[in-house]
Amino acid sequence: MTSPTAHAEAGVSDPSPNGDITPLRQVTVRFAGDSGDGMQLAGNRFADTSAAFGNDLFTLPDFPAEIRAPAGTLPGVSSFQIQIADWDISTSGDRPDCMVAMNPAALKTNLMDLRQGGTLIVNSEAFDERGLAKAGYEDSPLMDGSLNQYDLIEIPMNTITKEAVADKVSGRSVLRSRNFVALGFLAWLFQRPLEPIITWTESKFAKLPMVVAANLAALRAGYNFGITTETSRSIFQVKPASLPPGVYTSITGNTALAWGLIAASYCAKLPLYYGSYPITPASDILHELARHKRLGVRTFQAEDEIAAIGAVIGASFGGSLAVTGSSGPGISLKSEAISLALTAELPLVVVNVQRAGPSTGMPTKPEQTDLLFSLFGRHGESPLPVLACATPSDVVETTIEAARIALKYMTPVILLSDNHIANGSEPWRVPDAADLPDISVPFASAPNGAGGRFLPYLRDFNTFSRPWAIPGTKGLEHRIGGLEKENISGDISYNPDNHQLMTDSRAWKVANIANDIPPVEVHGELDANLLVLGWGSSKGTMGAACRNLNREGYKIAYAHLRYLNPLPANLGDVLHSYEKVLIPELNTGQLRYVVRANFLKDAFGLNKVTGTPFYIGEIRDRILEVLES
Amino acid sequence: MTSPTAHAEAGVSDPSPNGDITPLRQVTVRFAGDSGDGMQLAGNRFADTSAAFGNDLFTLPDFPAEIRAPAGTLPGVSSFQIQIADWDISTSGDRPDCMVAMNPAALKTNLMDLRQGGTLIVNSEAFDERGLAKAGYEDSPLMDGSLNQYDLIEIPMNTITKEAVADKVSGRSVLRSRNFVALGFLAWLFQRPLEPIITWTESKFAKLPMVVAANLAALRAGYNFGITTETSRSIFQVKPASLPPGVYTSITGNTALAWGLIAASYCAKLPLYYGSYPITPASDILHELARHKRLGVRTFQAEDEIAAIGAVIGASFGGSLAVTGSSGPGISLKSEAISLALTAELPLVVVNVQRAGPSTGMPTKPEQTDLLFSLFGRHGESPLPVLACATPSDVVETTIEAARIALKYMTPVILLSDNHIANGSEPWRVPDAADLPDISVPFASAPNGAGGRFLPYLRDFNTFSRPWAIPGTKGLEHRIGGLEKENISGDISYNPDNHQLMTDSRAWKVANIANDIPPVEVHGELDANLLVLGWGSSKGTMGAACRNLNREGYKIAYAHLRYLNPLPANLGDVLHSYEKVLIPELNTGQLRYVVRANFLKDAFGLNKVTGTPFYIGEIRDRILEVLES
Amino acid sequence: MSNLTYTRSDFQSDQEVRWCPGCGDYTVLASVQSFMTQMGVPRENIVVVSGIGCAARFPYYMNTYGFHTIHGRAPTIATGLATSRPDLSVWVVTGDGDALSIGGNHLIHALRRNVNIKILLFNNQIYGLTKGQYSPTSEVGKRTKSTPFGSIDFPFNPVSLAIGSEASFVARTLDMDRNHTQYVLGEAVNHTGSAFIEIYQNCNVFNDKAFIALTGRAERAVNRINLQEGKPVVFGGSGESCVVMEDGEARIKPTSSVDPDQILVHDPSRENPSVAFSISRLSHTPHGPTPLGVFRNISRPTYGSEMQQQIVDAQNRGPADLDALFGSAGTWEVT
Amino acid sequence: MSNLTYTRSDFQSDQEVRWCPGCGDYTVLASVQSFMTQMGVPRENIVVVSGIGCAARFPYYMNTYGFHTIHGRAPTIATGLATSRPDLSVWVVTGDGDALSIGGNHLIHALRRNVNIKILLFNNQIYGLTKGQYSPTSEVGKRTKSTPFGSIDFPFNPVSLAIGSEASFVARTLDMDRNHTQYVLGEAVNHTGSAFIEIYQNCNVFNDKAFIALTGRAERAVNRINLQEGKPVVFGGSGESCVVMEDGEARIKPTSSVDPDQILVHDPSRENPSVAFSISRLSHTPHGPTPLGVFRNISRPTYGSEMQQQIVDAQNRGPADLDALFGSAGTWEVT
Ligand SMILES: Cc1ncc(C[n+]2csc(CCOP(=O)(O)OP(=O)(O)O)c2C)c(N)n1
Ligand SMILES: Cc1ncc(C[n+]2csc(CCOP(=O)(O)OP(=O)(O)O)c2C)c(N)n1
Ligand code: SF4
Ligand code: SF4
Ligand SMILES: [Mg+2]
Ligand SMILES: [Mg+2]
Repeated sequence: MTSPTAHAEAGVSDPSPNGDITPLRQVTVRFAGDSGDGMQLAGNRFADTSAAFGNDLFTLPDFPAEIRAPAGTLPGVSSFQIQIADWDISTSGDRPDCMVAMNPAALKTNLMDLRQGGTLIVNSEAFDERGLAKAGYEDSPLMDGSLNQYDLIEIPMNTITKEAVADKVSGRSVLRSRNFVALGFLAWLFQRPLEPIITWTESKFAKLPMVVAANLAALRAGYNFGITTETSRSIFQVKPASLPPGVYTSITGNTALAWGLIAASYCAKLPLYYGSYPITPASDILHELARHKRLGVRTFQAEDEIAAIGAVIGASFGGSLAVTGSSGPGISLKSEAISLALTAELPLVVVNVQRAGPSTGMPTKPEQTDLLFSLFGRHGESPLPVLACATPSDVVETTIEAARIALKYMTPVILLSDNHIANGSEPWRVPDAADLPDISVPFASAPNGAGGRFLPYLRDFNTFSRPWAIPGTKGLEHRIGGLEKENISGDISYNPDNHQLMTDSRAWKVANIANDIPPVEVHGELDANLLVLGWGSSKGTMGAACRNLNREGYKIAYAHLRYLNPLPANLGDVLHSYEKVLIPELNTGQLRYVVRANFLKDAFGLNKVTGTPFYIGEIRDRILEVLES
Repeated sequence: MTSPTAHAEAGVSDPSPNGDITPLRQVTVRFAGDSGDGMQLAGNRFADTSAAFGNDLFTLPDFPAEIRAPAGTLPGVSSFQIQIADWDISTSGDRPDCMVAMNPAALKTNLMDLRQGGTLIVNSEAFDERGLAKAGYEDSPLMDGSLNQYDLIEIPMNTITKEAVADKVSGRSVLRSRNFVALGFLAWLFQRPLEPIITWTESKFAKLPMVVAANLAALRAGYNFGITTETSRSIFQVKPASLPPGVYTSITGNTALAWGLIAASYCAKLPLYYGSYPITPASDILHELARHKRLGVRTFQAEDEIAAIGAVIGASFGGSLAVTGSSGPGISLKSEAISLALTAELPLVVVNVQRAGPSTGMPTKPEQTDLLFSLFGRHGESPLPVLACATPSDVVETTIEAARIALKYMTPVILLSDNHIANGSEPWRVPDAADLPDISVPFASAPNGAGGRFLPYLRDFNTFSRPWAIPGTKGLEHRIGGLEKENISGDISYNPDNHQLMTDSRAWKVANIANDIPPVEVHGELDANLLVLGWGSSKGTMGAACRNLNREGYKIAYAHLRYLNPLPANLGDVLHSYEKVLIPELNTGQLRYVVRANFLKDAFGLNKVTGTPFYIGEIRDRILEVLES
Repeated sequence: MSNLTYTRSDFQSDQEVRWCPGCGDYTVLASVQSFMTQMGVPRENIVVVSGIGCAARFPYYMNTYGFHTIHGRAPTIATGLATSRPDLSVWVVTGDGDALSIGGNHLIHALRRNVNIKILLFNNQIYGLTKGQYSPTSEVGKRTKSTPFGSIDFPFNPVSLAIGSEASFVARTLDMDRNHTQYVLGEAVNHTGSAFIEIYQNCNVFNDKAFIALTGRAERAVNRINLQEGKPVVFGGSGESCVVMEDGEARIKPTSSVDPDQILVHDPSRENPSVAFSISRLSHTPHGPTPLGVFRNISRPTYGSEMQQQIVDAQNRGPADLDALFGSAGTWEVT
Repeated sequence: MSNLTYTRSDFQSDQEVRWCPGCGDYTVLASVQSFMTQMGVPRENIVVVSGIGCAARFPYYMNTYGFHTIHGRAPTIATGLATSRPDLSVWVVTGDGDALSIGGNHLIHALRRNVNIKILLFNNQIYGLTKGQYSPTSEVGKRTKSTPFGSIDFPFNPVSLAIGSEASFVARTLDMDRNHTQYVLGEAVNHTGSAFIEIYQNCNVFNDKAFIALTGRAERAVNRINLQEGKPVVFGGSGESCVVMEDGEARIKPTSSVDPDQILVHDPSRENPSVAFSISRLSHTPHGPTPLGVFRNISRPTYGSEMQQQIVDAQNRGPADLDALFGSAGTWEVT
């Protein structure tokens, strides 16, 4: 998502404390509260109404890693961040400009991210002795002056909620609508339309009219609290963005991956078979696909990751568009079977939603540490194509592309995503199904050898693919397997020259895909000294940092890789045409290693492994450092 | 094994057809026959008597890949090659100078390797109609002139055997001793002493005196056949080698690995626990270790490779020297668990006896294709040390070294071998156990934290290792696991900075081992333009090729890597001090990739993936090509 | 399909069969090939999937579709194939190491799911291909290359394990007995769902005569307990022995010592697997009287048909298309 | 060791326990901690090994040695530990997904080998940690995130599976019933070898009330079949129901309708597992009368002690050292 015009994407002008309306190009808001406080709901509604209003946006939830920690404790805090803008963005923002903290624990775990002078909205009634103790505060931060550097808004949300819903619900569920109070207040503060929220609430809780009534009463109470008590406060305004015209929907990376697979199955005219074993953060792909049996999707929750890939190799042999998905620990287990698919030359997409490793690591945190593992994580000479998604809105297209390559070249393809893409969401311009590419390939239907013999390893002249002959096709009965096969006939062969030939053929088949993918595109100031090169989920942040600097007059070019193997055919030339190359990645320098090995071109790195995405500022600072070096 | 003086290691002067004694520096002999013909036995006896005679030697068996193919067929052929020399060699030779073919199938599958003019000994009576048909010969090659270019010796082995054993055994077992006839003839041809063969036979078949008698009668009959019928023929003489003084034994790589592990356990003063699941070509390590319960070795044949490594991780946690071994497909399955051991920081040796891949590949053929897989075959940032054995006689030392690093640095270590090393054998100078290095490390015995707390991730200042506190130690009760751990305390931590710190610490710990290993040594002409760099089993061939060329006046330097991660500290400087670098490896260029990525130094490659080791001639030719380029 | 006329050679591929001479695998291959000529399924609809091992070479010799996969994973590949292509007849050929050691988990899951695959487990109580290590069905104390002092682990009883895994069809047969093998295959094919067939197979190279109690001329008559549906379980050359349920477990008695009404009448179709399980305990490693035949054969929905049914049901609830999917989470328009 | 005096807090680590409030795991933790105060094993000799899952967090909360490993593999790690260190008391804590889905193979092999480990399987019939997918013990038709139209696979009965895997000790208990849990733990510890204990554990977040038939005030009296060694199996508030072996299988009858002699007298020590297996079939997913207690408890050599014994035997045959090993294949001297 490149913006035609360059804007300042980081920082936001200070909201004036007693002005009228503060116009902003973009703003980042975070909702933080206990897991039971409904922060995901509030955040998502805020996103929806902003989308309907016409902003571009990007959201990112942060769930607690713990199971379901006791209410009010630090590990129980859940949050949801959203950036809204009047132009085309691709990140959930650096530091929030505005934050909601529903209790002391939420404040404690999130405050360090709020930018200086930012707006802080708290439920003042949650800062009682018990709440403070659970969060480990000795004194109330609302009293001790420690929040002086922020624009603090205290709202007695419990009271407001109770009053608003008094005649609608009773007992313990009274306070459940507190998140709607917060949401209402934010809707006022940012001048968001209530209509989309109301419609959603009515349909979501259609079967529970009391809940609808309570929530909407709370919503309005929050909105009115803004109008009545904060009249002197400046309110914020982020104008609609001028996105390319079209129909949009809000999509997370995991949903996009599931939809991308369904779309690929449509484009390939093949039934989709998805085999998986649940694992964070890939499980939601399985969940989403399992819902779409009407679209003919078969999902198989296997006993483990090996069984999952085994099943999809079987489905591929049988003629399905076969896909398995997992994350690091599970992908490790698939290594041996990927190698089988590779030598059996069967099409397969292997989705890896990367998370922080090694071993179990930090399952809910993103990292880009599986690049070298994707390239080299199999015994023997076993090259295969690797693609990486960049943002939620890019996932559908990248997924279709992965499937296209798998089918056309009869090979397993690794498709990388990560925790950040998987759970982040942004508007996605919905294509017409009819406009999607045709990626179908024909099955073999007749013998291809002398005397009516079928030769399963007689390769296509252009693609070097072997024919895909599926069981049920009369006359094409044949056997394949993991032992080395004789070229053309596919019979077992221990012949030395044949093994060399087959190894070379498999390598060449994959390398040749470089001629079937677009060259890497360079953006920004093409005649710069420095090229910033990225891959995967750092795209949004990297692009924003570079565009800002371009606007400020710095000469920087930047490019982003969707194809990690083979690399685009022009990449070597591009890299060598810049004096300096900087590669920001959430690992210790894996793409840098690949670039050095492939092109003997040195590169600067910006590497971090903290389980958090890049901030625009981090990339900006490093670029400036490299420029000066 | 570097030779102090340089000799011509390839080629052998033509044996003159009717001279008396042809002196040779080295000679390569191959025994080929049906799996049932006892070729391995004959080859091994020939090796033993040569060793006793004082030659240096290297042997390599080649078993049929097939189960036990029908007698007399091509897939049923088994062979055994041996090179003997009067100086220090490390290969089983290129093309044989002398070959025994017990039947037409053996001739057909082996003849192409025999050098022009070489000596070919056949059992003429096996070339009957049935035998020829099974091997797919239309006419007998003994008759049709196709063997004219060789020095053919036809021996009616069936008759000789029958006559020799007539009074000793009867029925179907009569012909069993044929291999001793062939062996006896070769003993005459190469003037080997019969004594070691006789002693061995007597002890091996001690319980079957008839078998001893029959075999020895056949042996003498073969020897006498040479004396009586071939009086005019020149016999060969390879003088004893001047090896460093000491006690020698003949050892295969797999046996050496098993013994190396037992030695490491002795040097570490820890019990050895070996968990494995059978797989070609690693199974023999398990078999050998299972015999040595008297030395306290525990072996565990697990249900699969995951269980095998799981068990040894458990044993490591409990304080054993823990080792697992497998080959490509099985190593793939261990990836997830290796990652656990890495983050739990437990010592472990993971042996990978490489074989041709991908997938099942060619299980009985060697390849060096698992280098990048060893370096990068795990999700997340998961660096670990990688060492490679070079020749059977180098294995014990390399194995002890792998264990030393694992224990000292509390890390899994990958130890690479391959099919060629595993089954090849050569003389190994036996050390005194008392002279072996002490590699023991102390267990933690007392709390290391304030207030008597035990801190499992409080690192040693020098090695960055954490303490190894084993269950049963009072007061050190602690918990470890695969989730990211807080530095020092080892508690679970999702803290971003901590994850960065721990990732860096793990990386630094491994990188720092470079200061604890010897620098790479350069041999040959140090001021040359070209450095030939190798690793693993290509050492012998590479060294031989380089030494020959040095002797011929070519300026070449050469070096060999035992440590693949971390690389020796001086390697970058060494590489950059040569204009050209050539890396021969049995893969498509994996060390070359590593060298380029690490040092931005280009290198020429000599790569082959045929499931066969390098020939000296291949390396020689490529060196000359590179020199001229 | 019943007018298919095949001969055995139609099921023989052009590959030379390469087991050791005398291996029991040859006989099973012949039995399966003969059986398939009668099975009524077109050759092109048959797929044989195997793992790794001597037995796992099987698909190469069958002129059907075939897939020689990786060690232990054949049931998973067959599961994906059978559930994505319910029109196929999917067979798994596996060994005692392949199925019960590395592949044990996939086996028990395929059985509990009742995937429509026919599993032929060639049990030779040894690892053949890797040249003779003990397997999870080898008897305690077995001396092999990896256990020179004798193995120390108690073996599985594959039939008990399958029954404990909720298998809907469980049988056992013998390599040498072609008729019995073909009878069992017939029952397996008539059964809808997963069928587990243990085949005692002689490895004459690494574990010769492991089943001599059932194949030896002298022994076999006394030791083969032939299970036949609806028939009292009597055995021995002249029916001199029988099986009764006593004190909650199947026991062998002299036929003459029991009231004929007491003799167990074999009923593999019992929903409750208790009796089938108990029968499986009459032998462990087969050195004495050993039951052969179909232990259990009940009907239960198959995984593949249920998967298919959910799709059909969903589609019957109304049409769906990609455009509708893309719009399903709510959309807005930018003009 | 009997003079060890521990209190529960000696077994509590300094880590805050972080399961969902109300989770059954808390109760089991308390039961185990209390039990261990009486076990007579020094704390430093106890190791708790777990895989991944909610239950698998267990070791962090125990002030013993602990190892939180990877998903499904705890039995393998425990096997290596227990067989290399027979002096330790090794415990495995696992879930229904961890032990029966990804880890099924290791479980059944650890059981057949009779490794001296105590396995606590927290069966909540759901994947808790990954937030609510169905598991291999979930009932057919279960609607979860991954099965919005209902699951279609037939679940395992963990007790049947364990018995089919040749387990020497098999028991079942309930999270809520601390006394029963501790009784079962006691039996397990007195048993030498592997002990398999299924613990029905309520996941109040993703699968609440799965065991209501056994925990509900109204239901529990009627449904808990309490197995007690040497006692006739009668149950129900006033013993109104009983179990008899009939027609080869365990069946429930009104106590009043049967001759008291006919009532099954529970004997977990029977070598033949048929009756234990049959008892396990009285319930599948526990929605009605369900047996609790020790199903099977026989003695068989443990893998670890046999491994140790082979070493001792070998060493008794004479001394060995490294120099002898190096010389064992014959040597020659070069001077
Ligand atoms: C992952 C992996 N581990 C180990 C092997 C080696 N291997 C091949 S077959 C086999 C066991 C064979 O035994 P079984 O399944 O009983 O078959 P059989 O040869 O006896 O027919 C083993 C261990 C392998 N090919 N792949
Ligand atoms: C190799 C691997 N695959 C998948 C996962 C994700 N995962 C963690 S726990 C779990 C299942 C948990 O279920 P269960 O064992 O029943 O434990 P519970 O949480 O219910 O106690 C899964 C699928 C993982 N951590 N590692
Ligand atoms: S090793 Fe045994 S099972 Fe394998 S082919 Fe030979 S006889 Fe048959
Ligand atoms: S998810 Fe379920 S099993 Fe896990 S801690 Fe929460 S209640 Fe317990
Ligand atoms: Mg076998
Ligand atoms: Mg569970």
